[in-house]
Amino acid sequence: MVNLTTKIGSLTLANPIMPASGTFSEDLFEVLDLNQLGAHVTKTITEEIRGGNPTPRVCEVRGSMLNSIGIPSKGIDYFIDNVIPFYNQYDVPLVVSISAQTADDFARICERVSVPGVDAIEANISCPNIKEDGKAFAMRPSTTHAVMTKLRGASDLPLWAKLSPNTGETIEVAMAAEEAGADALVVSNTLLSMAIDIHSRKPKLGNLMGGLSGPSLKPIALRMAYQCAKSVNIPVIGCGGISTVEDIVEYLIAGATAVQVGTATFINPNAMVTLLAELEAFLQNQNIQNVSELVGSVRDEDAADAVVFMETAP
Amino acid sequence: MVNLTTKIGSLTLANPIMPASGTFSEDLFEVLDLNQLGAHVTKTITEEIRGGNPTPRVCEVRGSMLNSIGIPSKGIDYFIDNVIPFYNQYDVPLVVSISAQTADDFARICERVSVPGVDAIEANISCPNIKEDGKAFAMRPSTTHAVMTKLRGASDLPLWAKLSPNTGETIEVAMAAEEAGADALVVSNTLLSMAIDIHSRKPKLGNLMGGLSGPSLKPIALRMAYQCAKSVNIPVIGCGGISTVEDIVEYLIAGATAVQVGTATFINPNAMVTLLAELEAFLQNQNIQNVSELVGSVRDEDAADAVVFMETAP
Amino acid sequence: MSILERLNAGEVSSATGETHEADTRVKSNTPVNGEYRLLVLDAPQSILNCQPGQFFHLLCPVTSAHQPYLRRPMSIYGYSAEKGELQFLYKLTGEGTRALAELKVGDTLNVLGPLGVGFTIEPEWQNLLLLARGVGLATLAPLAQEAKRLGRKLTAICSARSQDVLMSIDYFESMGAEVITLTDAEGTSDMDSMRRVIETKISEGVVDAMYTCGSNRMLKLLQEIGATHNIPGEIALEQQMACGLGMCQCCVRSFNRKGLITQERVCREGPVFGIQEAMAW
Amino acid sequence: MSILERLNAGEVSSATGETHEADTRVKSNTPVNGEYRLLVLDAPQSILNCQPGQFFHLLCPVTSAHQPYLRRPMSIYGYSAEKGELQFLYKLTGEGTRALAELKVGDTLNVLGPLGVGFTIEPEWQNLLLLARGVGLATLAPLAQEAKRLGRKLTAICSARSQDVLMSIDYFESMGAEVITLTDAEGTSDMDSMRRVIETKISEGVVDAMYTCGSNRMLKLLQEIGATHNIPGEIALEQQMACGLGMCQCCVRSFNRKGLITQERVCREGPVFGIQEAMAW
Ligand SMILES: Cc1cc2nc3c(=O)[nH]c(=O)nc-3n(C[C@H](O)[C@H](O)[C@H](O)COP(=O)(O)OP(=O)(O)OC[C@H]3O[C@@H](n4cnc5c(N)ncnc54)[C@H](O)[C@@H]3O)c2cc1C
Ligand SMILES: Cc1cc2nc3c(=O)[nH]c(=O)nc-3n(C[C@H](O)[C@H](O)[C@H](O)COP(=O)(O)OP(=O)(O)OC[C@H]3O[C@@H](n4cnc5c(N)ncnc54)[C@H](O)[C@@H]3O)c2cc1C
Ligand SMILES: Cc1cc2nc3c(=O)[nH]c(=O)nc-3n(C[C@H](O)[C@H](O)[C@H](O)COP(=O)(O)O)c2cc1C
Ligand SMILES: Cc1cc2nc3c(=O)[nH]c(=O)nc-3n(C[C@H](O)[C@H](O)[C@H](O)COP(=O)(O)O)c2cc1C
Ligand code: FES
Ligand code: FES
Repeated sequence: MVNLTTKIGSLTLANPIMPASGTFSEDLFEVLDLNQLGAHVTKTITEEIRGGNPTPRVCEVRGSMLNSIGIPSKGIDYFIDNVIPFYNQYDVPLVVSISAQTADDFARICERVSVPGVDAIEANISCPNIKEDGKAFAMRPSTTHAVMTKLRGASDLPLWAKLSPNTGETIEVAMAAEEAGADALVVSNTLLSMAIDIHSRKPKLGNLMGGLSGPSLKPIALRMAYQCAKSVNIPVIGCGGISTVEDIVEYLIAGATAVQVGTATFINPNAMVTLLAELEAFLQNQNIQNVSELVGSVRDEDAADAVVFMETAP
Repeated sequence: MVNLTTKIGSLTLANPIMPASGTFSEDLFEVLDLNQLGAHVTKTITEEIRGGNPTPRVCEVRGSMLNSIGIPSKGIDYFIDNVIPFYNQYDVPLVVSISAQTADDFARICERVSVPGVDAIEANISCPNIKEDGKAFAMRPSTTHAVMTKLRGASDLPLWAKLSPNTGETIEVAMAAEEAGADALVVSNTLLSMAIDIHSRKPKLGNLMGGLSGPSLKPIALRMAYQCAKSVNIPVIGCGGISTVEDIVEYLIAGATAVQVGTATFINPNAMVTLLAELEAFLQNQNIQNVSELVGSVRDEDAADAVVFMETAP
Repeated sequence: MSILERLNAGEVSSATGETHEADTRVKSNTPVNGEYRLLVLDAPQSILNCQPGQFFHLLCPVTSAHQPYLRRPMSIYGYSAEKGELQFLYKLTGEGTRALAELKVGDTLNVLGPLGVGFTIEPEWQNLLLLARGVGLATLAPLAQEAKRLGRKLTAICSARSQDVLMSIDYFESMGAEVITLTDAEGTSDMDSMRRVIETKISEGVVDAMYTCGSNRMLKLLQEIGATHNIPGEIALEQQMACGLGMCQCCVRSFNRKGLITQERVCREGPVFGIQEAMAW
Repeated sequence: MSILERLNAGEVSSATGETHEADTRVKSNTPVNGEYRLLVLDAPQSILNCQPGQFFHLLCPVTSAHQPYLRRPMSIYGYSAEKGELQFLYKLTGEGTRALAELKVGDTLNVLGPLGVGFTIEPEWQNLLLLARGVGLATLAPLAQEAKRLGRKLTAICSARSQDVLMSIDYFESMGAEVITLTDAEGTSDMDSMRRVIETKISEGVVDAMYTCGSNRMLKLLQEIGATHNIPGEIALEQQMACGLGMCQCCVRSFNRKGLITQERVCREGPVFGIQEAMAW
């Protein structure tokens, strides 16, 4: 039988498939057996209660979607009292995604969610850093380093940094996160995009712009996951556009230790469990005993360093 | 009758539809009446003779493609002797795309192609700047400003800067190009991506990574075109993922004065002429006399500046 | 046992057993009039425990002409566990519904549902009134079936551009409802006429609860009438949806709950809400 | 006149009139054996002025199961201006060919072509020999039709895994060709056996030119035999394609032309090249 066990630093997962933050909630238990997942990853929460962005909050683009949900949040207290206990019914590691608009606020919520029942913290650093010029922490190595250092000081739990594709410095940002003490990287969040209704001439999202997710994002996030795996020594968790088992295998070969499935769950709520079964079947067919054998097995021998680390298409 | 005439600075085009560099060549005359196009845009050329990247040079991703053609070039002399005369048979403005790996080389080819029969120069500044850290000129405002200043000094022809999506500083780069004297911006080039063959475990492109083009790129390039149009006073030419007339109208509403059609021509070689007919029909149906009435007509009144200029999805 | 084996053995499955992703087979897919089509599906029993007002999330087919990506929410127009049948009445709108229209007899359609909270019919609500226009009929139609099953009296006020685009009149009548038709063509569908018709019914004492769906104007009208005459009511609302299950929080609308403005998910807390808490938009 | 009017009046059109994007109708699409299928299309005259060795670029259909994006290049297997017919013999490989396999009688398929440079048959080449294996048959088949039309003698050496997956034998025979079959199962398809068969034919004086397609091993074999016996030959090559028209430069391969290594586009300068200039890969 195939061994799907996956280690993300000190954390051991029964398998490498988990949901992406914001595309998963307690509600999915109605359709899917939540015990099958490698981990549970919650929607990003903030310390304060927040309303989220104006509607419409999603729109469709060819073969993918945009969202500008924002981070509606019932606040940390509600979360600790209601959400953590829900997930603790399951024997699956719980990863809590957090965010804030300044490094200090970020550290505070990090400390507050470091409670029993939480197994790792995912820092959604793709949100605007309002103390600086409003660009997301994850867009620059310096701001990434600063915020991750603060978070590292605020919690002893495994700390994952979720990177953004909205940068020309993927590798520098990845290395900054590692240096500041991140235990893993999640690669990546959504890509800033836009769509306009040609009849009303209004932006299709209430918030004007939003993040691209789904199959269109895959080749971009895969490239980032590959670059990150090549440049850091901590595990990389691939995320972006996964909808088939081939996509998952591609991420693993590129160097990801595990993957997060987001938008695909909206199209097929059973996607994660189906993909898990297909991954097992794929490994069996290929006579691969251990899923970890795939990780980083890309045959890129000929590629010069300069190519691996390039940040633009020539 | 609808007026499709479009002005890009001092250059007047019969209509706003032109090919994107590298997705068009003399060969298309066999399928399509080249006189119908708003302009002819050549594949990027370099001064020296170059071979291009290893094969495979293209691969398919869900609903789009990657390419790492590189810039195979027969050199400037061949170009001047053979290509320019070919296009001069047509009564359509000729735009020559150029590139080089240092700002000085760039300026030299810019000067050398500033010959009669050429109506504008498109600077493909998405190529690696080997004198610096190998990142493309278009990834940073400073390098963009430096190279565009040199180019501006080297030619009196209208000068277009072609931007890259591989940056977190779209607006800063756009403003740098304008300040350095660009007459228009082409937004944008392809986005760095990757695909792996899960059976051979080899990258699907001989060059490891390559640029994403086609429908997947559209929401990203549209967002960039919008941001650029909001932040500069020179015309913006939209480019990325256009395959339907709705796509073109979206770009125009977002603020683009004209558009370039790339990958769609590979799928439907008649695409540009079909789209032109459909654009005319659309304007007629909507009772719009002049295509310029669409330009920048996006109803974004409510959007705060901070949102327009943000560089990450919240 | 491997996951694959457990999946096949049915051991890995829905925890509640209420909501399912299921493949259905197209029995028919025919035009009702210019813009509307009726889709009849052969559906498994597992998804037929439906309530009026609930909806399904449809995975529209992908073709060379139409490439919808997200699922599309559709109210249940008809359901029958006996016949193993599920029906949707849909309006040709864009990519997704046009793709639906391409479905041929025998094709497969993947559906997710039943979803959301449907209409309430309290035991003391013996006389029901529904007010529908356009595609709203699709949402309100199953109320007639339920009213009949529960032995309640139903008045259906159906509004449309003209008599020939009025749908489902026969259906409502076959369910024993009294049908009142109002049309733009005859000048009987404006808000004042509607109000008069409803208030006449109220004065006849045959309105214990009112139901409507979709439109802002009808919402406001029923809110006023309901407040004046102290008659409860419900409205089914629409909002753009991605997941349909409550996960993504894209489908929120504002509600006035005990003086506080709250955001509720149409797919989860709705699509049916109390008429007085719903907010006009 | 507006562009739309000019388009409709046929005034805006191909400058050369040789290559067209055209819609065809599927006449049949049937399995030939486990892996191969034959697609027969009803095609307009405008695209039927074909040469053996040329290809078309097919816009495969998009379905819920298969979503190919780029066109797929396919050699012309058969063409007949009289019958208004175009045929492709294709192997089920991935997304695109699987989508092709879903085409039903009456469906539309958009094709672009004919494209590229086909095989040469010089007037002095009275005796032709072709060496084909697998799907290579598809590319070489129209040579038989052309050889017959020109009154040339043709020897067709067909190689396959076993007799039952050998295709088109009847077709070659009906075109008056002598057919020699070699199979892995019978141990007659190795390079040495092939060489012996070809050299026997050469010694019989019935080989003025040789044609092959695709495989590296067969290329090398014919290069050696051609050099030894001074017999010219041609090979049809394959390479990943995007545009098919010569614009994108993705389909290049290396060639040895007068001692210089050059890069030529398979879609434009090829797909047929001289056997000695082609380079093994
Ligand atoms: C709970 C619920 C029940 C519904 N019941 C019915 C019904 O029974 N019959 C019917 O004809 N229509 C119904 N609708 C509306 C139906 O969902 C839309 O008409 C349909 O999604 C349009 O999709 P499209 O691709 O054809 O149009 P497009 O305009 O191309 O759709 C683009 C996107 O907008 C969304 N969208 C467009 N209109 C609506 C809308 N009114 N509500 C929510 N999302 C929308 C689509 O789902 C899609 O994501 C219902 C909507 C909801 C929320
Ligand atoms: C000039 C020419 C003529 C051909 N004639 C025939 C023919 O008559 N019959 C036949 O069965 N096949 C032929 N082929 C090969 C055929 O094009 C591929 O088998 C087909 O494109 C595979 O597509 P797919 O989506 O099924 O496979 P996938 O592997 O999913 O294709 C992925 C991508 O790779 C490309 N690709 C895969 N294999 C090849 C290949 N061998 N050559 C070029 N591109 C490839 C596809 O076009 C697509 O872009 C020919 C190729 C060329 C270049
Ligand atoms: C509706 C929606 C909401 C999201 N919310 C969050 C969030 O709160 N925090 C976060 O880090 N990422 C969020 N994401 C991003 C996803 O976690 C994921 O990074 C992205 O969607 C790419 O993966 P996918 O293509 O598989 O969806 C959200 C994505 C979507 C579509
Ligand atoms: C095969 C190919 C080759 C390209 N070559 C060039 C090039 O030489 N110079 C350049 O500026 N852009 C080049 N591009 C980018 C296109 O000009 C265009 O910016 C990009 O493809 C996005 O547009 P599209 O989605 O409409 O194709 C190339 C794109 C493709 C697909
Ligand atoms: S549609 Fe996702 S929460 Fe309602
Ligand atoms: S396929 Fe584009 S040049 Fe050959």
